[in-house]
Amino acid sequence: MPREVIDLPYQVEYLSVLDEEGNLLDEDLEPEIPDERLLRMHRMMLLARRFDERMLQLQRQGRIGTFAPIKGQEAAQIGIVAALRESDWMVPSFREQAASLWRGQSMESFLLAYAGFYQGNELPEDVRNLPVSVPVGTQPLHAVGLSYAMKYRGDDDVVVTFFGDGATSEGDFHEAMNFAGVWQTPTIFVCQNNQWAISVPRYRQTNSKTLAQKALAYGVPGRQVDGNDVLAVYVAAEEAGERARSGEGPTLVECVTYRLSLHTTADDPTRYREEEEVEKWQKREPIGRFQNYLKGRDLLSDHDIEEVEREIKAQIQDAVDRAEQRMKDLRGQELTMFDHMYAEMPPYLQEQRDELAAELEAKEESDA
Amino acid sequence: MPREVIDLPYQVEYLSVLDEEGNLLDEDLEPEIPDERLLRMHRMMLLARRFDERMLQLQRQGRIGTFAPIKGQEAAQIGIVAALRESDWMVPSFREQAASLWRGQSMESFLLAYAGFYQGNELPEDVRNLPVSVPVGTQPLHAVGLSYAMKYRGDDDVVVTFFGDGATSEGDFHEAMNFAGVWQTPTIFVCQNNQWAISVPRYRQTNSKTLAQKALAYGVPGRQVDGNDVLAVYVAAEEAGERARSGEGPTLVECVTYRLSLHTTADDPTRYREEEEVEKWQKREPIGRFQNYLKGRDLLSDHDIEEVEREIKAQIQDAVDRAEQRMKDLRGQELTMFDHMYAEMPPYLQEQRDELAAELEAKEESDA
Amino acid sequence: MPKMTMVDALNTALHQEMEKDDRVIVLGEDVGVDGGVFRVTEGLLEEFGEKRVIDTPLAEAGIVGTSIGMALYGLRPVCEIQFSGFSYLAFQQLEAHAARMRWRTRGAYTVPLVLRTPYSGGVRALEHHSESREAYWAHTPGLKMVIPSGPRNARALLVSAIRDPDPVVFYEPKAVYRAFREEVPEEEETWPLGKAQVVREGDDITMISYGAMMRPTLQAAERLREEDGVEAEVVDVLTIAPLDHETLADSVRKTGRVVIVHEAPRSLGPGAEIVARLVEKSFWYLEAPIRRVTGYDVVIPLFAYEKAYLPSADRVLRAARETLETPA
Amino acid sequence: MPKMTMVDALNTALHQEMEKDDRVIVLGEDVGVDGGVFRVTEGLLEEFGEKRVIDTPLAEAGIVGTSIGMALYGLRPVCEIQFSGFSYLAFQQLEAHAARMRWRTRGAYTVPLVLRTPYSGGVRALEHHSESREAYWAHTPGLKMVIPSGPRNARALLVSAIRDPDPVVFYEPKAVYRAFREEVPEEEETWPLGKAQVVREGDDITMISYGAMMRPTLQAAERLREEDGVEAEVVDVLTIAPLDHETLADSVRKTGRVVIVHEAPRSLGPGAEIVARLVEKSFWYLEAPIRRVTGYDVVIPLFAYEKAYLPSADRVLRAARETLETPA
Ligand SMILES: Cc1ncc(C[n+]2csc(CCOP(=O)(O)OP(=O)(O)O)c2C)c(N)n1
Ligand SMILES: Cc1ncc(C[n+]2csc(CCOP(=O)(O)OP(=O)(O)O)c2C)c(N)n1
Ligand SMILES: [Mg+2]
Ligand SMILES: [Mg+2]
Repeated sequence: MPREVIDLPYQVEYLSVLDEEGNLLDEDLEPEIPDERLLRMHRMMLLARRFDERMLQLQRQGRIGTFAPIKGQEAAQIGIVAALRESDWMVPSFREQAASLWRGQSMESFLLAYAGFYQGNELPEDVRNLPVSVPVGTQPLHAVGLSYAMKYRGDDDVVVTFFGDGATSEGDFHEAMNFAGVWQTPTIFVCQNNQWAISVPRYRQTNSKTLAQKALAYGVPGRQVDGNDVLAVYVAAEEAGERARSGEGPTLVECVTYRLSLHTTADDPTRYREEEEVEKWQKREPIGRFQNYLKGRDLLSDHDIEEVEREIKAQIQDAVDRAEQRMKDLRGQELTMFDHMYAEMPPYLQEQRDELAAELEAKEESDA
Repeated sequence: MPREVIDLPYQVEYLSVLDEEGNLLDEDLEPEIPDERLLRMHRMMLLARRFDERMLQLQRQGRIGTFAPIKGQEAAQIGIVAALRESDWMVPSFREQAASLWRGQSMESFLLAYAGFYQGNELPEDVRNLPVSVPVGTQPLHAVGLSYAMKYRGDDDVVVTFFGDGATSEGDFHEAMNFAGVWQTPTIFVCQNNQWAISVPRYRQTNSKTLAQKALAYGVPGRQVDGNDVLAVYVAAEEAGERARSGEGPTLVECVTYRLSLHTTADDPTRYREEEEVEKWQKREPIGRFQNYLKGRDLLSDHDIEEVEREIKAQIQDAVDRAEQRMKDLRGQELTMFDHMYAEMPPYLQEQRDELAAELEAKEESDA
Repeated sequence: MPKMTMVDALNTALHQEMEKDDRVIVLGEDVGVDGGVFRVTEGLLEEFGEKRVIDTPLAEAGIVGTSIGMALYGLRPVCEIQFSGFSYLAFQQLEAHAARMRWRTRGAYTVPLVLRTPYSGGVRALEHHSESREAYWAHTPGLKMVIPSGPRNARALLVSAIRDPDPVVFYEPKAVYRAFREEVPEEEETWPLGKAQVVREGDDITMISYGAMMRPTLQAAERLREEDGVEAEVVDVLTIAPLDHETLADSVRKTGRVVIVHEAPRSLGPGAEIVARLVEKSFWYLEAPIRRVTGYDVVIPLFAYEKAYLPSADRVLRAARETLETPA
Repeated sequence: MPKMTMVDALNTALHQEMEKDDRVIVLGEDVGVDGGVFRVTEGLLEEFGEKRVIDTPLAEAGIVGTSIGMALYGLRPVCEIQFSGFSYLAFQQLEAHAARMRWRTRGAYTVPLVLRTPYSGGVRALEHHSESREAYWAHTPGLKMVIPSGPRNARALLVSAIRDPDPVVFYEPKAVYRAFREEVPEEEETWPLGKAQVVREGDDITMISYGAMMRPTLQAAERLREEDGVEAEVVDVLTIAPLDHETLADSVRKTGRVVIVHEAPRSLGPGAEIVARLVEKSFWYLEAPIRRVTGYDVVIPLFAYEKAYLPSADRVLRAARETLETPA
């Protein structure tokens, strides 16, 4: 053939289940989710939202440092992890508090880490989350390695990794997708396309129409979903999970969502985006939509919501109290900076530790 | 729409003009190329082939060091550069001797560089080629920067960059394609897919059906062409060049070709590929096909070919003689290693230069 | 003269150089609309437009690699890596191409780019936002490595870096960004790359530092005078590579005693090279072992314990006293 | 004992460790079917299969990044970067993750990987195939940096590196790969990381080197004995980080005179740290300035001039004699 169009193995689909008000768009697409899980999803989305608000407050009060709020992205996170198993692994970036909490990570762990205590990253054995990864786009490669190892060990778990729209521009993202495609690893790549990478809008990040279509470059299926529709996200994650578990390899899921809050607490969005845009997306905010859906199914009442809100509030308060107590206990433990650099402390490091120990003593004396 | 297929802006086309024997597949696709350019293309393909053979011989004789033969890829290179202007820029990898010679780089420059004399990389002002770039996949970014600068200066030249199938796995390739897509730079990305990255076959490099389709990830058009069909390559380059010059941005051209020779002179392909495969591709070898086409058009006779071969042989011999004379002249100029590290030599470097100067003197004396 | 923070001073340098020279182009993540996350590029987009002030996609190798291409075409790209802790994604581009193109082509092609990036601890930041790894670049032949310590020398050095014909890695001490103001002349001012500066004269001991560590070093020097009646000579290295060892050695020939202060990890840090040079150049003048007061060989801790990691005036003072007490 | 080249010895180590431990996995470019471009992984694919010996796509960050993931799951990846000159593409993965995961999670997650890669000049190679930049890794807290000098210690060190619970960058001197044979015991042998080795005893001067530079150094030591009747003590550093300064300082306390030899660029090279440590640990024993015989602060030239760049026995000898002639 002189000039022929090559047909590509995959198409890029867009998926949504609920409309902006939370009504079903299509009965057939409604996932079968046990009621108690639906309610847990709602509770965790709400918990993540309130925890986010509280952390912002704590940061403004100087009780913790810089962190990345998740407001508006609760569905994109809970929809994914709710469709997975506890034994699966999660490899997050730095904006996945909701997903991490669902998977059993404690609020204290975040409070501690964001208060500058690395002890917050010491995750319990049974929580298969990696800690926050700050260098954008670098962590999907870890997910691919983890999932290769699972496959090697014959374990039928999967690995989900989260990253943002901006992360898709990094070379490491490309290499991760490509390795996963070649190795056919059980990896779910979840892009939380929240429209912004700090001040850089999605359209300046890449010229491709969707981020989902980037999967085509690797012979991997890509899906785009309404990331503010927790049911659509759930369906996409379930499909990707089944593919992965049945040995059909990785999937890229682009969750189209929006960062309703600040990039981080150090950021001032008014410098680069219009209030109208935020308001537009506020209407598509995921929690309200999901609540309407649950109400429509008589699974949730306004009274229930108040109830949940009350419980959550107390839960968060406990976490904050425990975390601040823990911070007090951890103060003055500067010498721990020498721990865990290596399994065994090398002599020169030991010398440096002694150096600091002497200095801290001297300081105490002079302070006393 | 609950579930809809997203239609993508670009399709991936496959293009070929000549069949394996060199007959036209489709009159309409035959590019209008002036006869003398057609003949120059033939001459340069042949020159590149013979120069390659001669360099291999010189390497085996220990007169030059390691280099990467191009045998079989002459059409993929000449077809591209023949469709471009002299004032355009070329950013090669390390297997583009044919393209570089077409653009006025001398055979001596290669002989010198591969004999271990960096002086071979000192290219004349009027040759707008960058020197060989060894780190795979890193040079396309330079092409994007160059073409951005051209656009900024309002120059209507374009930049063509060459790289291999393996290079598409590198993160830098991804970043280059993405920047070019966002900036809409006048860049032509030419992938010489020669089926192998040393011992790694194309199918192990990536799971995507074509390399051309990787362009979709960046909202950039991708074309796949028969890379052993110099006319098809020419047509693709002409189209990409027109797009670039008319401000329509970058194009990715995948030239499907084959490395008939060694990866480098340090390589032993019998360790990883079957002779049958090589023979199969030998049949699709680009020079013979092109010669048949030219004969069919009465532009070339066997007698002409002998003539050209004779001239080329002499030309190459001159180049080798000049290069070896130059090498003699350059021997003993070790101190030049301190030149061109910086525009001005810093004092400590000057000290080190004096150190080496003294050592070389001492050695001369002891040798004398 | 207007009083400026280091951020103002750097911004002034960029404004003035861009006005003077249309080859100068600024690119990086959030350098345009947002004016840079530390506002160093504030107002440049408004004044010079999108073609010269580019909000790039999120890719460090891409930023540096395309800057190399621009420089090859004759432009003077000033690219920003948002935090030096992410610059390693561009390591290959810097080591393999920016640092070598002049050498590789025997001067036929050159890469006059500046890579600006914030380094240093002390700002309660997240992981990867507080490192000091200038040694990586200082050990790379073909690169220049510059670190200012205050608003005035920051402005002068950035102007020199932009005009320099070779690639310059320019580390900005973020702890100093807004820490204090200094008079910075409106009219152009430069400081030669490769030249250290004696910022305080003294005969008893030489204190060598740079960047954010100049402040604890100078504080310690003051206290030495007040509390011990000792006059310390303080040298601001300013350019880590090429290192101006002559200025350092001259001081040591006078004082015979040396303390080096930096926040980079100790092993193979810039202090090691300074010791080695002083041993080469002024061994016979040394009256005591050279002391290194540095960051420890650990990852700089998150901010709860960060202060203990960073050299403090107390630490410098203690080391200086021990060095002074050593009998010759 | 069979006589082996360094390539054989490394291959033996890999074979034996893979037999012993199914957590050990080898991955990299051309490590499988081709057996590695230097044949170090020869035969592993045939013996252990595609799951454990992986020909990866051409992407260094990908190789290291996925190795990190494998290590997090409890495997022991031994990844190969085809030439150390390309390892910088994986710099961020090594610095930001491999080196930090244990520290970041307070021991909850660890990354026991080995990154094998050839370094050194002297093999008539192309650009980027002859560098020695071990200092980059040695300056990175959380990494270990190992460089063998001969077949026997290469085998022993690689076994130790594979069993080490922390990430190890393992530089293989390609100039030594097939340069000579040594008896290497069939039965397992290890050498502790972080321990230097005195390979030649002497009282007059200490010569410190490692990797491919051990040979010119030992040759110089021999000639010192033959031609000058001087007994040099020669120490093979073996582990660049963590550096065993005690063994070095002990020797210096005995000899008082030191020459350091490496092919890495001088400024901020490992020699600088060795000088700094010796000044800290044995200053009062030094009878002459410490001399560094190293690669120059330039890009190592293409092979026509490469020999002049690399420290030769003559160069080491000259430096040693000057050091010996210095009156105490
Ligand atoms: C490699 C790297 N470069 C730059 C940064 C600074 N930075 C932190 S978040 C961010 C934007 C990330 O955007 P995106 O991937 O869309 O994720 P989002 O923040 O929107 O969740 C940048 C530039 C970083 N952390 N890592
Ligand atoms: C970054 C980097 N990694 C590894 C190498 C070693 N190497 C040289 S060429 C090559 C294979 C390149 O394959 P491809 O891109 O298909 O180009 P080809 O050699 O087939 O022309 C490799 C692995 C290198 N030069 N650069
Ligand atoms: Mg985003
Ligand atoms: Mg190839």
